Amino acid sequence: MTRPKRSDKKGETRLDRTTALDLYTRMVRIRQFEEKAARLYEQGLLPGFLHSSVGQEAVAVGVCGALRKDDYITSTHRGHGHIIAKGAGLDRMFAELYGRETGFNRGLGGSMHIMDFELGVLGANGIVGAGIPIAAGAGLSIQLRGTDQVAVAFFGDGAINTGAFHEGINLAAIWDLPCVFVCENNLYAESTPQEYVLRIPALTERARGYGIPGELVDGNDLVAVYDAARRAVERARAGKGPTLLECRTYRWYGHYIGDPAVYRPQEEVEYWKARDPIPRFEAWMKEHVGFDDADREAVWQAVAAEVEAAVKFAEESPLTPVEAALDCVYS
Amino acid sequence: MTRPKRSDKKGETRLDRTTALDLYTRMVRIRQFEEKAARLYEQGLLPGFLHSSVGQEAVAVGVCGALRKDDYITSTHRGHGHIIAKGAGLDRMFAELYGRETGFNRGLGGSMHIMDFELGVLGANGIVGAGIPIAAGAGLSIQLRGTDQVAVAFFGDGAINTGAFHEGINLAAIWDLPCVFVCENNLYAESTPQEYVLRIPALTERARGYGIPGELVDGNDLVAVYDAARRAVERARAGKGPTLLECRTYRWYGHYIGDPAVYRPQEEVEYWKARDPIPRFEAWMKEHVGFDDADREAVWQAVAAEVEAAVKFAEESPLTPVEAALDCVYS
Amino acid sequence: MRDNVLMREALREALDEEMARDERVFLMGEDIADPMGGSYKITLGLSTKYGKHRVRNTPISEIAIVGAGVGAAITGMRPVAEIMYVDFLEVAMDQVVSQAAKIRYMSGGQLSVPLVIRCQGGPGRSAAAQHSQMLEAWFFHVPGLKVVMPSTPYDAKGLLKAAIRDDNPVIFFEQNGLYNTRGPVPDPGEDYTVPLGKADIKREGKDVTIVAYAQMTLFALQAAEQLAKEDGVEAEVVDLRTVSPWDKETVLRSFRKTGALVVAHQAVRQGGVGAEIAATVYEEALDLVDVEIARVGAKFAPTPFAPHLERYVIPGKDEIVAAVRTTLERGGRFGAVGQAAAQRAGAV
Amino acid sequence: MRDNVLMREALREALDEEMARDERVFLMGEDIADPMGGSYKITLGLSTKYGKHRVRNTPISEIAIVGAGVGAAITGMRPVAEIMYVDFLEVAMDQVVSQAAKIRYMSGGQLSVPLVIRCQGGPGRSAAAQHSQMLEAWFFHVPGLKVVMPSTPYDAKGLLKAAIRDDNPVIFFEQNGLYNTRGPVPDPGEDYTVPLGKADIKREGKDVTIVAYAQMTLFALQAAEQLAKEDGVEAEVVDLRTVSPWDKETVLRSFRKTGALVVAHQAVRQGGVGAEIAATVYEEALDLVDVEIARVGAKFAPTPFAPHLERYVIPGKDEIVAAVRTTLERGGRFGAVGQAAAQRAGAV
Ligand SMILES: Cc1ncc(C[n+]2csc(CCOP(=O)(O)OP(=O)(O)O)c2C)c(N)n1
Ligand SMILES: Cc1ncc(C[n+]2csc(CCOP(=O)(O)OP(=O)(O)O)c2C)c(N)n1
Ligand SMILES: [Mg+2]
Ligand SMILES: [Mg+2]
Repeated sequence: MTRPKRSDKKGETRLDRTTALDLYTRMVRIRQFEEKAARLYEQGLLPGFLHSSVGQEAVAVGVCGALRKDDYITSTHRGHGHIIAKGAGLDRMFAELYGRETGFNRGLGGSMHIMDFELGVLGANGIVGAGIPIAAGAGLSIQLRGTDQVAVAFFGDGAINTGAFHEGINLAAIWDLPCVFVCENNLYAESTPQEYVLRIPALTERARGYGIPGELVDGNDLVAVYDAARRAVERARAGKGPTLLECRTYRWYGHYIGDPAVYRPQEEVEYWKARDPIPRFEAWMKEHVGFDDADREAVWQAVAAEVEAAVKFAEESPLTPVEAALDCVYS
Repeated sequence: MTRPKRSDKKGETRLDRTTALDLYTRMVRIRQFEEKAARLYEQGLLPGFLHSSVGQEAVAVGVCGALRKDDYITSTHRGHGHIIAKGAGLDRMFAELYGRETGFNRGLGGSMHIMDFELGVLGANGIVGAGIPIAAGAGLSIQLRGTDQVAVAFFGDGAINTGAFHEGINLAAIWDLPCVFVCENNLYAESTPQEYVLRIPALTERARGYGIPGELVDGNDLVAVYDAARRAVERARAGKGPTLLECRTYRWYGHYIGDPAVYRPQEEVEYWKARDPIPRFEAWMKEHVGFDDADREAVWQAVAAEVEAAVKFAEESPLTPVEAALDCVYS
Repeated sequence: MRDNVLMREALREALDEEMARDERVFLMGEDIADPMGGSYKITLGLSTKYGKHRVRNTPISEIAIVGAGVGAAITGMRPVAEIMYVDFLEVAMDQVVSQAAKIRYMSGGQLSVPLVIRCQGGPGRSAAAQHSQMLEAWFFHVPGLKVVMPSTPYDAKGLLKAAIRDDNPVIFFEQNGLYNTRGPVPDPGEDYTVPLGKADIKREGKDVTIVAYAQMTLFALQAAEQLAKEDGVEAEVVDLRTVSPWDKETVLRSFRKTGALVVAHQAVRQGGVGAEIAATVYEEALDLVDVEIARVGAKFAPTPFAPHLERYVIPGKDEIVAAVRTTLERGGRFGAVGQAAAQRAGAV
Repeated sequence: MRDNVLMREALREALDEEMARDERVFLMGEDIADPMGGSYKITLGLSTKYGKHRVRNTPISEIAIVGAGVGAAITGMRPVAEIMYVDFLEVAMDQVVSQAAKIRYMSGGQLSVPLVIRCQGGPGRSAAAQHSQMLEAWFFHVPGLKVVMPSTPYDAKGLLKAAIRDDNPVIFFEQNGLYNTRGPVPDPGEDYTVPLGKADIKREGKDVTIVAYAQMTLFALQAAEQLAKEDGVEAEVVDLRTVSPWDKETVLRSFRKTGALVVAHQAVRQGGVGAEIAATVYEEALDLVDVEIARVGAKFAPTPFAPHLERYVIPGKDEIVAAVRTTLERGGRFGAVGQAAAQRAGAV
């Protein structure tokens, strides 16, 4: 079996300071949003389940940073990061987690189903793998309408053994659909380590089976993700068909907030926390585009204020009237 | 993209004359069964659909020839050949096609669902791809029971884009199940040529994505199929896990009896008829184990007599009493 | 208006006209492009006319067919996805039920899913257990879906056009046994639709109401003819046309007129749509019920292969006739419609 | 007999005892092995006790989980396949419905499919539309399947053991809201089973029958308590326990005794199991029906996320109480059970 080859083409990056700061801010927004949501959840203020993406910010931001507003994404149960990276306001995000009228989905969807058509967010999804063929369909729609948009599907490593993965990617491959398939490989599906359910060293081996390129990326390296995503997005926009990206990363929390994650060693968690994508990107910025503690402070404080205001907005928002629970069934 | 490599290890075959004659006879039984069934169908004597495997006999026989009676197979809508190759009597086969009490399934199943537990035939199947995870389950059962049986799934090229294919083969791969996955690649799924729905030169590319060996075989060359099947079966029996075999072949009839097959050029049909697996194996036998026209005549006549008797048996068999239509729902 | 148009033709015309009218409409499914033009030839010629981009052959990937339909529908297209047999929707149930049907709702009313899933199937052809199911009761139980099951070429064309224009996901089920039936259909290009959710009285009558849909409507009409001739009974046949949402008002109105009801489908009786219809009529008009509502449905078994067994399990005209006779007899209502008939009913 | 055993424990004991009793029994599913021991910890400890070969973690491959279960079942094993949420059975519907349920039949009675599919789920936890469904009506409509939905730890253990010993495919549905309930269960190792297909009268009463199953049985019992206290009404609660085949005799017997019936489930009302039960009771005992049978079920919508919306869509105790009051009031039967109650009912 061949060893997985990690792409190492950082030299080519075209990240300028403005873009870098923007991407950095998006990561910080995700981090603070997720941490705040976790605290609220632990206090029993948020109903339902909560799946945190802390630790995985570079994947969401690296990929969405390479997208335009009119590009589409489909997401997963662990979708907050993708949606925020795509541009979502934290106020309507929190409002949805609280189940309020002002939430993206008016409280009908909740954390696992956030959608916003304006932002091209076609939906977080509670069914593992289900967003993959839907993204292929969005790609098909783009191709038929003749626009130069791109459709991205995010999914976890757990999704790659679903029928939906197989059928969805093959369809995109044979029709050269403008899609990018992004596997956030955080090494676990719930408690199941990947090597239990896969006999290959890297998922990119599967790309060959569909006749499309696959690229293995360090998912905690924002620059690497951004560059790989740009390549894949450009390829898609140019009508050359889909790409499969595997971004290796790690979720700091358990599968859901409250999961003690007894299935993984503490050292492993520490190992990955030491590879936190945020300070890592700070270091890159310092070296390449200029970034200092004051910059850092400014971003973190601005985001903290945004989070605080957003939670207040959510908490003060009205409950959705019960009639909506019957009115939204049909168009 | 790499060109598909066809395995060419004929030298190693261990086919002796007795075995060869046995395999030859099985091919002739399939051919004559299918031709007779087609005629009966055209006369309106058989209800339902009929999918003929004429032209593909070497795959069924090459694979089943490498199996023991207590090994399992799952089959497809085009399953007569597999089941006959596994040892089925033509009398009960015809009786099932006629929908009679003496059929393998007492007329409750019909052509697309023939099963015989005694022969390890776990079922023809009307749902494309569905037999693949079932064969994996039979392999799991073998592994848990600790016997040295093997479970084989036959499926068409059309099945390889189903979720069931993906999930079933991956499961067998990660658990080292004693399975052999045999794709009868006859170049079409109904009217759809394979290149419409696949971006790879050979299906065996997909084997890599599951971390299992894949082998491309000339499916009209009985010896090649038999040898490849023996290797795969030995591997499975030795506990080394599954293999994916792709056997390139061709169906002479349309998708079903009555399909005018307007979607393929007549020259293509002629090309493949010229590669009929039966005379091809006759030539091999002549060269390697001895075979002459008298041998040929003897086999064809014996089989013709068997077919005639079998049809008579079926036609004279009683209809299944209607109560059976309600009695067989539960055990 | 043409007198004698094949159901197949009517369906093809609907697709053709909607594709011509609205370039967002496109088709995808297994073997639907030319030269095959679909397993049952409904799409024959359309890929030649509109190109292989708008009439797309797919792999055997039902999850992807429906899933891609969902993705295209929520991003501005109006896909018509073909699933070769309704049975194969089992493969794609998540995409149908937990994606297509729920996306509008989960999005808080933001997104629409204007997706038509055309499929065909049904019993009566010795296609055995995996190719004969009538599964409408499942979809009927799923809020967010519409389920359309026409019985005539006219309705088929008008309903398919309406389904394509509808902004919701629609399961459009074409019963195979109807493909070769014929009936009047307006001239091509003469635009008409049949509204979803409205039943149609296919035959007026005063003695008993028969509610049916799809091919069972034809059997109900045949039954009604036989009952008129042999028993002097005038049955009213209500064709639901749309199974979900079903037209409660029309059914109730007819029942209030006739005072006797038979609900007939070829799906398995237990848990079938007939149970909901019967339960609802009891609930809404119990005072008028003086004899049990008869439910005709398949016996509790998968569909067997052998023709005589299939005929035993799956009901048709004869079972409807018997159900009507029993109902009227038990209701003591043959007095009103003829003595000879009552005697005959006694023999049932 | 122990007094106070958790439903979770009772289920685990059933699996443990059957694995100890019969080495053909094995488990597979997502995250069921230790240290996780299942998303809801039902299988905790079993992989440590029986080994990872007999308690197997699978990939997220529901088609393969059910399909491999079918393959193992027809070749001599007795698999218990776990599907994490009943909703995810949508992914595997072909294997459940067109393979597991039909193989015995299609084989002409040759093969048996002793496969148990354990799954859990249901509403009430703000899990939203894709993780809250009650889908029993689908399986109820499929000949060849059995559907078991226990409400107490005692039944859960006895039914699970019976399901594992049954030679047919069984959908064993554990409603999540019951996992932390407690009740009496015989001592471990004291072998007992609860027969499939038999309902249980969980509370005797003379005034009205409430038919329920799974968590709704608990709500029915709470409703009965409230009705006894506030209205002097004695409700009889029939717990179906097995939804398919359902125990018609017990339901009819109870109805014949009380003369009033409420059928309650949390699945969507339209096309739910309640429709079949109600229609059947009308058919079999129309002469005794003097007031409409009440059907309590979810409103016609997917399950919304926000708790107050979910509570609005999904029925519970209050809806049962209201249905009983309306039924008795409309039946003019409060005279028999107290005047004050009748007045209260008027306000409902
Ligand atoms: C079809 C389906 N099966 C099972 C589940 C339950 N489930 C939810 S998340 C999850 C693990 C997903 O793992 P992965 O795809 O790696 O994503 P991660 O949670 O690691 O981000 C599982 C099994 C589901 N939601 N859908
Ligand atoms: C899930 C499913 N989808 C579609 C079909 C309809 N169908 C039956 S056979 C067939 C083509 C199968 O092609 P292939 O697997 O190559 O087998 P072949 O007929 O060539 O032997 C199709 C589409 C089916 N039976 N099951
Ligand atoms: Mg993961
Ligand atoms: Mg083929």
